[in-house]
Amino acid sequence: MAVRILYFAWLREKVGKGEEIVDVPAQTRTVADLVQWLRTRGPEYEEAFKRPAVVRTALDQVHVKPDTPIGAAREIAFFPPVTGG
Amino acid sequence: MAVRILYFAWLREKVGKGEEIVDVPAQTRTVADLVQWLRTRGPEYEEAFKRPAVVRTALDQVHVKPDTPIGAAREIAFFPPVTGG
Amino acid sequence: MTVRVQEGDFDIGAEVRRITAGRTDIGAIVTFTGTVRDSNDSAPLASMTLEHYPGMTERELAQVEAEALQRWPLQASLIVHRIGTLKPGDNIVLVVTASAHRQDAFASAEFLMDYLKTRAPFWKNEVGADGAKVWVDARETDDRAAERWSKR
Amino acid sequence: MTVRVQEGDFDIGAEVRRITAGRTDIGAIVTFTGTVRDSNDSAPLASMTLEHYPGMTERELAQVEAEALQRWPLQASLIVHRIGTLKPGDNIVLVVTASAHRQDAFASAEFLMDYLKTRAPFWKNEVGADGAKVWVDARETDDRAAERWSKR
Repeated sequence: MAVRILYFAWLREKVGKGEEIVDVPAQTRTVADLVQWLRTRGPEYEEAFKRPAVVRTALDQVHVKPDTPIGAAREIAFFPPVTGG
Repeated sequence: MAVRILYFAWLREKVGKGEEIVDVPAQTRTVADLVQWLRTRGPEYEEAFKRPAVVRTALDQVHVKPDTPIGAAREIAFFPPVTGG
Repeated sequence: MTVRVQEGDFDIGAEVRRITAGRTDIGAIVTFTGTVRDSNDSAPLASMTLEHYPGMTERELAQVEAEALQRWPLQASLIVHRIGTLKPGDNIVLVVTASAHRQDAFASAEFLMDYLKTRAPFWKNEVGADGAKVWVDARETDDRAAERWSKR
Repeated sequence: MTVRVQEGDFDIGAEVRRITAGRTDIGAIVTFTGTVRDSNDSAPLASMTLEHYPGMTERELAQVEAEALQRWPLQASLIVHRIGTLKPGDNIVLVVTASAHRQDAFASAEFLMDYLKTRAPFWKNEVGADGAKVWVDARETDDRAAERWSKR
């Protein structure tokens, strides 16, 4: 399944890119599963996701929890807790 | 004792003047005493002060209660509850 | 800390710039603007005239501002209140508070308005669309709003 | 109801006039402006850069505004958030709410800010006076501030 993955703030810096198209393995069911799988893709991913508790996720631009199924999401974004305003 | 008395809003309209200099009898001790004495000065005063509970008072521009002694106040103002803002 | 009573209108943006100019220690600015509504609970409104007690007004507003400064760390504050005849849509009052953090700016602006509404000697005389003049009655909700600050 | 994300500055007075023009049913207008402070809890600040998630930002802000409209009777509201590089003293964010009564205008402006701070996808990257770049950490107090609205 080809999914667009976006990274923001220090996640973008650690991964080394702002977005990429990724073929996600079929057995990747939840957001947490996806994070575990991304961590296997290289040391920059392992570094970016080593503390999953501080990483937030949006599926198709909507905030979700780690146990949310990614389903047919076309755009998945990872970022730190927001600090605007 | 010569005191400057001010009237605002509907108290001014009922009394028919915005201010006057009044010789207050020596036995007039508190604000409530003064109101009672003013009511004897004519029907317009009786009308203005017939419901003392809705009249507010300031002694020398400071909010006070009916039982406050008027003391050596030089300026005493009567007005309805404030409605600015 | 500034308090003004004036007949003319005010510009919110210009007033904020004036009291925050050159400051870089401010993180949060709250403004409250009270405006004339075209009708109150009862009848349509043509205009209103604001009467006040010169001298006492400035004194009360300055005291209310000083009380706010004792409760919250404010970098700047401003109260402007108009007098004279105003029409629906016109500005009546402006309160501005500036602080490092937004909670302090919000709370102090609410405090200033609640106290202004119950202590500053202003009176509104409304002229209805039918020409009838009515002195606005004080609202009990304003008294209750002001009272909550004394419980802290 | 308007939501904007922009690089340029905003003028509080002009924004208020724009959303209240011709309205005579408004009695209370509250604005909140967030500005860049010259230092946070730690070091002096040279500048900060605001990054955001285009698309999701507008979507979240519009949803937060819609939630405010369900809770309070608002005649108008506005959220403007700047992005890009800002210096101490610069404006970051503007929230405006307009209602018949001041309690609703105050509460809804606080609500919008609390939710914006915890849900809108913006991130601040601070550059210290020494040139060091730091991503600002989320504040627990912001989470608690947002949580209080869900208890109602």
